[in-house]
Formats: sequence, C-alpha cells, structure tokens
Amino acid sequence: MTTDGKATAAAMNRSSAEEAAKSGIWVGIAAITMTFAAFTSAIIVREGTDTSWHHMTLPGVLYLNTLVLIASSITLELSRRPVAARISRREAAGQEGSRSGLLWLLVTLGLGLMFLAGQYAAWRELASQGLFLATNPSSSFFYVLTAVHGVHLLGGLAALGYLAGKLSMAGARLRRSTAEATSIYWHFMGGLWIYLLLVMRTRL
Amino acid sequence: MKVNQILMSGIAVLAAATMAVAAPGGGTVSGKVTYEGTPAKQKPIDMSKEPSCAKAHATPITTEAVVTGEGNTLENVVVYISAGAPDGATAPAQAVTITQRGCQYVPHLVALQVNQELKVVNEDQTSHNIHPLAKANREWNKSQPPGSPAFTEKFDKEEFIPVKCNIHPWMHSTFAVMKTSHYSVTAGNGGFTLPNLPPGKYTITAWHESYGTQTQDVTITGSETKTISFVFKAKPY
Amino acid sequence: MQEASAPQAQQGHHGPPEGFIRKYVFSLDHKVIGKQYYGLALVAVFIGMTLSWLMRYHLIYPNGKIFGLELLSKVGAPGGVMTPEYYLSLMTMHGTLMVFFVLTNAPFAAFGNYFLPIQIGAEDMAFPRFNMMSFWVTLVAFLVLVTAFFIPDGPPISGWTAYAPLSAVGTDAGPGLGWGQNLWGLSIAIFCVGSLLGSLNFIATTLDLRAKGMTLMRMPLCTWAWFITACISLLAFAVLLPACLLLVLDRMAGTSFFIPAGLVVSDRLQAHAGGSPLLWQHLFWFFGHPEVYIAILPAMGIVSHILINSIRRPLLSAKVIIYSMMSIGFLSYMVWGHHMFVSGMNPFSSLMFSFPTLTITIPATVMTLIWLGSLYGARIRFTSASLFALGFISMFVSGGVSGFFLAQPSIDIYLHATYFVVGHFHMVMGVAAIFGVFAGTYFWFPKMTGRMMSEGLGKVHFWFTFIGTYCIFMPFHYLGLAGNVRRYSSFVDDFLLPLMPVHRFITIAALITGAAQFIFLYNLIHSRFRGKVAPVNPWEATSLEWTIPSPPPWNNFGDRHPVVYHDPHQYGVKGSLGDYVMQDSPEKIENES
Amino acid sequence: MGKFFAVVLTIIALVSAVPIVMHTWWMPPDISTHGHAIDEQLTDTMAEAGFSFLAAQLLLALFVWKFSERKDSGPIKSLPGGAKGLVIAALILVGTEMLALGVLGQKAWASVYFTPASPNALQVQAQAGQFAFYFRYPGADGKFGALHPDKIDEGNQNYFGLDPANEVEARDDIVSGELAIPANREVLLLIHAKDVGHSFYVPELRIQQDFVPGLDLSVHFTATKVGRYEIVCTQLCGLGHYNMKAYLNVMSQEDFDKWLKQKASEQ
Repeated sequence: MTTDGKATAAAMNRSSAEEAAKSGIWVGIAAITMTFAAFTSAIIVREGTDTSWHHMTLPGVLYLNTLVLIASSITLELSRRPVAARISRREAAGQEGSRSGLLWLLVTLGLGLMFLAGQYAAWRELASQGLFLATNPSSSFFYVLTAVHGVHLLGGLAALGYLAGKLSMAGARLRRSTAEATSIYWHFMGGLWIYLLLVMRTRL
Repeated sequence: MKVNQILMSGIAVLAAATMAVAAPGGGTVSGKVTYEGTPAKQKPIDMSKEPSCAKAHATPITTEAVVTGEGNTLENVVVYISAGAPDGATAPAQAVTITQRGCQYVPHLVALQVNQELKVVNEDQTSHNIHPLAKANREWNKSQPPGSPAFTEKFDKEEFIPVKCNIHPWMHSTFAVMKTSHYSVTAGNGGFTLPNLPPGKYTITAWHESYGTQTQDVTITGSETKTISFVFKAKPY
Repeated sequence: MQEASAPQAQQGHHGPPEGFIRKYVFSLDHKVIGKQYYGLALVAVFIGMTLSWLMRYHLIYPNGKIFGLELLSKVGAPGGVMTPEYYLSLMTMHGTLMVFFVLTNAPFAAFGNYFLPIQIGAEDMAFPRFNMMSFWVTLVAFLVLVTAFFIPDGPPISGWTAYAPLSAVGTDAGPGLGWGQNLWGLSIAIFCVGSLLGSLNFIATTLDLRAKGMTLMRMPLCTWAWFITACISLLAFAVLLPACLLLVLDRMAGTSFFIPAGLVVSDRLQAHAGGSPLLWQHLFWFFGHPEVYIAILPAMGIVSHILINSIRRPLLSAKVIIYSMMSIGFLSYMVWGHHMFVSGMNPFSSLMFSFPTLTITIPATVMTLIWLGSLYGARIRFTSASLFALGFISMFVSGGVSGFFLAQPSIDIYLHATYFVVGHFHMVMGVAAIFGVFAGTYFWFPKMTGRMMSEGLGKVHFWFTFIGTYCIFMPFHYLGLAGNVRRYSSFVDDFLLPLMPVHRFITIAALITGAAQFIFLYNLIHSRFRGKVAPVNPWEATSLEWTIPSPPPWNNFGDRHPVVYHDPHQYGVKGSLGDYVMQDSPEKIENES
Repeated sequence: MGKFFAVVLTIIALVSAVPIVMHTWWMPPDISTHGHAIDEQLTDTMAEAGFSFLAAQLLLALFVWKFSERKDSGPIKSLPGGAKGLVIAALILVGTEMLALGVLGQKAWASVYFTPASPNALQVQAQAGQFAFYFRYPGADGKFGALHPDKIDEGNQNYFGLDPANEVEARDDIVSGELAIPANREVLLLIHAKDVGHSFYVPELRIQQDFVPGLDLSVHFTATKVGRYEIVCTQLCGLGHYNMKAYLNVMSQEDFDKWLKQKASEQ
C-alpha cells in the first residue's frame, strides 16, 4: 500500500468513479419513482373529488407497444455479454470486439424508437376520438403520464445511442459502468411503463 | 341661389363626413325611455366592510342596475345611432371623467367615443380597483390607492364594457364605448336628444344594462325633430 | 477487480481548465460552481431584502410615496404609491427568491459544492458536467423568475405557496396572474430540475468518491448534513416538479387538475371542472415541509462543524447529531399536513399529522442539548464565525419553540395564517439558516479566496444582525397572538389598529438590520481584494479542506491522494503537539473510538 | 466578548418574555363555548414553550459566560452524564411533554370537529368571494334555494346565483353582508367559496376555517356574548385580501328576530 500508493490510489479513484455512475443511476431512479408516485397519488385524489369521472378505453396499440418495450429489454440483455467482452478485451489488450453487441444494441434502439412511434400513434388515435389534453381528467392524465414517460425514455435512447456510437468507433474507450447504468435505466423504463399501463388501465 | 344651396349642402356632407358632430342644423331625434311591468327591487348596499365609505352616505344607497324616475321613466339608457351615421367620427379632445366617490362610481354609466380619453379619479380614502371586463378591447385591471394621481385610458373598439371594482364587489359600472358621436344617455326623466343629424335613414338603438337593446328606424329629411320612444319590459326577478 | 494500468485521463474527471470561459464561466470545477451558487444567492438575498424593506415601509405608510418605485412599475406604484396587488407581488417574489434561491442555494448548493468533495478527499464531484448544468439551470430559473418584474402585469400575487385556484385561473383573479404566474411556474419547474441534478451529484459523490480511510462516520458533520439534505431534496423536488407541471398545464393548456367546477371569478364563469385545490396543497406541502429542512439541516451541519473548532473540543456525541439529522429528514416526509389543519382536510388526518410533527421536537431538542452540553467545560474562541454559530443555536431555539403551538391543530385554529407563523418560520428556517451561512462565510472565506475577512467588521455585523433580528421577529409572535393576519398589504381592521406601534417598531428594526448587511457586503468585497493573506489553516481546524493551500488548486489535493486516519472531531487532544489532530495526520491518538 | 454575548442574550430572553407574561398583546376575550379549551391548551403550551425557551437561552448564556476565554491550560472537561444522559433526558422530558400536549390537544380539537352540530342549530350559509363575505339565511320556508353559478350578478346583488324567477325556495332567502346570529344558540355555518380560496376567521370566536372551492364544508359554534366582531379573511385570495371582511353581530334572540324580519322586507 505504501510502495505504490499513488498508482493504487489512482486506481481506487477510478473504480470509485465507476461505482459513482451506478449509484448515480439508482439515485436517479429513486427520484423518477418519486415523481411518478406523485402523479399516481394525484390521480387518486383527483378521482376521489370528481363526481363525474370519465373513464376511457385505452388505445389498443398500447399493448403492442408494451410488447415492443419488453422485447427491447430482452435484446438489450442479449447485447450485454458481447459488450462486456468487448470492454474487458479492450481494457486488457486493446483488440477489436465482436460486432454482435453493437447489432443487438441497435436493435434495442430501434425497438425503443418503435415504442415512441407507437405512443404517438396512441395519441393520434385518442385525438381522432376527440380526446385531447384538456378534454377530461382521464385524457389529461393519459397525455401527461405518457408524455413524461416518453421524455424519460428519450434520455434512455440517448444513452443507448451514445453506447452504440462508442462501440462502432474503433479504439474508443467505453466504460463498463456506463453500459451497466444504461441497461439498468432501460429496464427501469420498461418496468415503469408496465406500472403506468396498470395504473391507467384501472384508474383512467 | 341653387348653386349656393348645392354648395352649402356639399360642404355640409363633407363636414359630416369628416366631423359628424359639426353638422350644424340638421334634424333631431328625441324622446323618452320608459318601462312597463315591475322592475327588480333595488336592494340597499351594505358598506360596513368599508367604514370610510359607509360614513359618506347618510342613508344606505341602493344598487343602480335599474334606476327609474316618476312616470316609469328609465335612467342610464344609452340611445345611439347604430346604423346610418357617417363613419370616421374623430374623438373629441376632451376627456370624460369617472369618479370613485363614497365607494360608488359617479356617474354610474360613462359613454365615450372610441379613442376618447377616460379619466379615472379616486376621491375616497381607500384603495379602489378598476377592472373593465372587456372582450373586444384590451382588458386591464388597475388599482388606485388614495393619494395616487388620476390616470387616463382609451378604448379603441366599440363595446359596452361591464366594469367592476375588485375590492368592493358592489361597485359596478359600464363604459359605453361608441363608434358614433351621436349618442345620449337618459337622465332621471328618461329623456334623450340626438341633435344635428344630417338627412338620412338611421337605426336608433337603446341599450340598458339589465334589459338589453331595442332598435327603431328613423328617417330624417330636413331640420325637423322626430320624437320616438322606447319601452322596456321590466321583470321583478 | 484487477486493474492493469491507470489510464491517462479519467473520464468524468477533467484536466486543468484553460481559458477564462472554462475557468470562471462554464467551469466544471466544483469550487467555481460553489462560488457561482454563492454569488447567485447573494444577488437574490439583496433583492429579497430590498423587497422586504419596501413591504415593511408600505405596511406602516400604506399611502406613502416611495421614491423611484414608479420607475420599476408604473401600474404597481402609480405616483410612487404602492397598490395592494403590487405589495402582494413583492411578497410573492420575496418568498420565492428567499426560499428557493437563497435558503436552498446558499447553505446547501454553494457551500456543499465547494466543500463536500474536499472534505471527503475527492478531486471533484462524481459528475462534473451535471454539476455545471445544475448551476446554469438554476440561473435560468432565476432569470425567468426575475423577468416577472419587467412584464407589464408584474409578478404574481399568489404568494410563494401559489395556492390553486388563485394561481391557476389566470388574470380574472387579479393582476400578475397572467404571464407573471406562468413565469413563476416555469421558473420553479426549472429550479426543480437543477436541484435534482445537484442532489444526485451530492449523493453519488458522498457514496463513492471518499478518500481512503474516510469512512462514513469519519465525515465531518457538515458533509453529513449535505448528504442527508441531498437525499431529502431529491425526493422533495421530484414531487414539486410534477406539481408545477400540472399547474402550468392548468394555466396554459386548459386542463383542470386544480380547478373545480362552477367558479365565478371577476363575474366570469370559469370553463374548468372537477379539479381539486387540496391536491395542489398536498403536493406542494409534501415538498414544502421537507424544504424547511433542506434550508436548516445544512446550517445545522455547518454550525456543528464550526462549533467544535471554536470550542476546541468534540461535541458530546457526533453520532447522536448524525442520527438526529437523519430522523429529522425521515420525519419531514410525514408531517406536511400540519400546514393544512384548517383547510378542510379530514379532522382525523389532522391528528395523524400532529403527532409526527410533535415528534420532530425530540431530535431537534436532542441536537440543541448536545450543542449546549458540549459548551460545558470548553475553551471557547470568539471569532465572527463562532459568534454566528452560537447565535444560530439561540435563533434555532427561539424559532423552534413556537413550533410547539403550530403543531397542535387546536391551537392552530387560532394562530394559523397569523404573524405568529411568519415569526416562526422566519426565525427557524430563515434567520437561523442565514446565521449558518454567515458563520460558514466567515469560517471558509480564507479557504475560498486566500484572504482573511475583517474580524472587527464581522463582529459589528454580528451584533447588529443578532439584536436586530430579535427586534424584528420576536414581536411577530406578539402580533400573531393578538390575531394579526399575515399577507395583508395594509391593516384596515379595527382590531388591528392598536397593533400599529408594534409594526412601526418592526419596520424601524428591519431598516436598521437590513442596512447593517451592507457592512457584510463591504467586508466581503473589500477582503476579497485587500484582506490579509490567509494561511493554510488559520483556525487550527482538523478537516481535510485545511490541509490544502488557500485557495485550493484546481484539482484540490494536487497529485496527492489524501489518506484519512481520524474523524474530524479531534480537538482538545491530550498529548498532541497542538490541541488538535488533523484528519490526515498519522499521529496515534489515545482512546480514539 | 463571551461575557458580553451572555449578557445580551440574557437581556433578549428576558425582555422577549415580558409582553407574553404581561399579556400586553394577547388574544381577545373568548366569546364561544368551545374557546376555553383552546385557550387552556395555548396557555399550557405557552408555559412549556416559555420554560424551554428561557431554559435553553439562559443555559447558553451561562455556559458562554463561564467557558469563554478560559485562561488555564487545563484539559477540557465534559458535562457529567455526557451525551447519553442528555439524550435520555430529552427523550423522557420532551417526549412526555409532547405526548401530553398531543393528547390534551385532541380534546380541544375534538370539541370543534368531532361533535356534530345539533339538529336544531341555526343554519347559515357563508359565501366568500373576491373580496367580501355574504351570508344567506333560508327564510320562512327553512329551505335554501339552489345555487346557479351562471346566475351570479353582483351588480344586482345576486351574490349567490339564486334563481327566484323559477325557484320558489330562493324567493324568501335572506342575503346579508353581515353575519347576525342570536347569542347562546348553536350556529351551523355552511362554507361555500365562489371563486378562489378564502378563510373565515373571527379571533374572538376562536374559529378559523378555509373556504375551499369545489368543497362545501361546515363549522359549528355557539357565541355567548352579545356584540359586534370582525370576520376577516386569512387565506390569500388576491389584491383585496387585506380589505376582505364582514361583521359578526351577536344579538339577543329578540333583536335577532327583529333583524331577520327587517332584512326579509329589504329583499
């Protein structure tokens, strides 16, 4: 410990920085959970005070979207092992990694975009029924929840894009923690969506 | 002689076109506004929340939504030419004044022309708020603390604007913003006069804040005085 | 995990900044960001204080002319006479600026950013880019809010609590409720984003970037306070953000989250239906009460940190302080309903909210007793910093005891919305937290700038501020007991007229105390350029910030990676060369726990 | 410096307590049947809070006096009992104190909120709007006419939005700008907000209740002393908030009957 204190300390700092990305993402998830908990309680309070609560039928495309999002989580997991291999190989000897990680990552990205497109289709469907943001409380909550979830999902897409970019560039350095944090966040987005779907289905 | 006449009437038309008020001579429409039926009872206003104003009135004043005179006459009716009057009347330079005195708008109704200045004065020892609930014009909402100077405002569109004081809910008024310069507000005897009308066909409208509008068509051929009357239906509630 | 070699530059960390912009404007350096936060809070606090002067003057001379006020707003102050709505505008801006941009920024974001990484031996925050962003986002929030002064309608009049539907229905409800209120909602939403980013950074940094040997229990108490505050703030702002979003949608998109049916505002039937005004109150106070602790906990930490240095001995128990702060943080989420006792909430829930509120008294009392008990047998050094730390204890007690009353729903029936409440929160969260900031400023200024502040001026400033704030805020309680309602722009009720002499006294005290703050401003600016050059450790303190040069280099510890051997409470140590042992000194200490 | 601090702090603490002890600015005398419970609770709390305040400030002053600028170089001493003693003391003393206040406080709260109004209480509806209170009595038929927000017309003094043209119940409703009530009779006040949030506060009556738009609440109370008291708004409601008030007129039963008759003739 005393002989090469400087190098060890630097290494320690480095691994702590890796840890930080992971704690960071969990802390972020805590905050997002809190935000959606607030929305949920708003729905419950709002429903309780309203004598003429309009229930609505959720657009059918939402269920398809859900499947797409679940599929994206699976493809992300499929990319995990090759990406991890790529990272450790790069760190060990600086070799080029396999392309399959990148491929699965791009598939995930594509599925994510498909989900957003599907959400947009759901909005269009509601709009064609004459249900807009301000039409009634159910539709207000529907647009707000899907929009806020969508914005958070866009953040996840940006992270996926960043990962894919790094992977496709030869010689670019990619940190394991970035990859892990991104995948934790993406799975969380999926879980959050299923929760929201349940809330919207039972309450709105 | 004839040429002279033509010239004169030409000048008159020209003058009427540019400045309608200035048409000298011409015809006059006058008359009376009355009501039939039982008007709603005007309730006394409880000003106890504003002691300085309550003191200003020996006996409690009543609301002024419907003010009547002897012989069923109706006060605060705006009678004006709604069609037929030459356009382009320019606003008089003189401002009309509305005063807040004893937590009341004096006068209760102000008629003024588009772009004419309205001067707002607070004579009370309390803050007032003037909030014209305009739709066509720009809505504004200003407070006037005691001791602050009078201010002026203008309206650029024709509109009957209900006005309220946000601090004293019983204070209500109307700003009748007129496009024409031919208008008259009935006094206690219900009478109105629209003088200096060049020959032509006119639609005369009478407007009351509670009873709405009535119209009549009148044709002026020379310098005669036409008498017309409006009768509004009053309801107890 | 085996690491083969150290990489050349660490990602997330940065090299020495180059160029003016990178160094001082868009800096990634937590120290510069901390100073930027401090500067923002300083600007905000002087604006806020000026507003309070204008309000206090108006309260005793409601028809008095204020020179120059007409220039700021012709509609708000025709002829220099303040209108009732402009009073409320100034009040709203005072509250919002002080709570968000001063009490949240100064003790937490400013000092926390500067000293948290140093005190745990880190080179920077975990995510320097997020850190920079959080400041700039906060600055945007500030600018958006202040813009409200310069729009024709003026700032909003609905108070810093922005109760719906007053804040939601728009200009029908009064001036300032158009774009002024929109700007307010947007500003607060943006502020939430900045605070969330900041809190995330604080938590990750504390958890993962501590130097070798820096166990959690060896962290200084102020680091603990910032850490706990970050946890509170993360959850609180995560609720205020959606609440603001819904409010802005109600205002701008025609939704009805907070607006019920059948409202007739300014003779106009509103087109909304079904919303719940109480929903806004619940969401707001779920944030609002923890916000009180976001303001006060960092001050408690800073004061504890400075106190042990001034009294030259450890606190009776640092652990108890830490656990008390944690339980306060935890309880702060269970008490929001005590702001709503008379709001028509179910009377049973009032009781449910009353008990945890009363329970908060216990950790608060424990902390006070620990501070007091630690003075026993000490050797107190009197610096400006220690005076403000002692003043903090006094203020915290004075503001705290009035909480006994307001925690009880039955008494709250009488005291709710009176000046008693105003006195209570100004003392306990306003003045007490500001005392913490003053203490921190006098204490850390040498480290932040490399120069000492004038102690003489500092003490003059303390005496004016200490006596002055008591003169201002103690009488607020008397007014409240006599039933004086808050948020009135002038006092026209018969039962309030006999209280005018008290108001006059308060206004005079406020003008003098406010003026004394310019002594502080002068001291701050003058010492920055002309102060005595500061040594590395002027106060003979133990924590890591005092082991590095004043001001610290861009990477704090240079190439050194500090190793920590002790907790920071080693004052009055027997057998040591001085009476204190620094955290990174390998010296062995007898009986160290 | 330390001694100076101690002296100043002692003076501040003692001077602060004087107006409280002397009741220089104090609650107006209570005129309600439930108010004494609140007053007692407040007095008890004041005793406990006052004691805590003085004890803490004077202890702070004392310790600062004693341990400032100690000249001897002796070792630091510690408070006998240490942290553990203090924590236990705080837990027991403050814990029981707070528990006692909490439990006792319930009684006063319950007297206002948990007992229902008696069925023959006088029903009055209070409506708050920017920036005045209006009160409505059901009139001879004992029934309130329905409220129609679209019919509200302040210029005609139709503050509640009644529809007397179509509804018989509304015709005899008595609307007044002051709240007149008979002494010693329970009053059930039905709380209704017209526009934004307001609050009904009569310090003498020890009653404060918010008007929440969209949520019709009620409070009940019995006034015992004849007199005229101010009702003020305590919930920020807009620019005229400071000026939003009405009078509570507590009368004898005969006077009240007369008043009601006179008001009915004005409608």
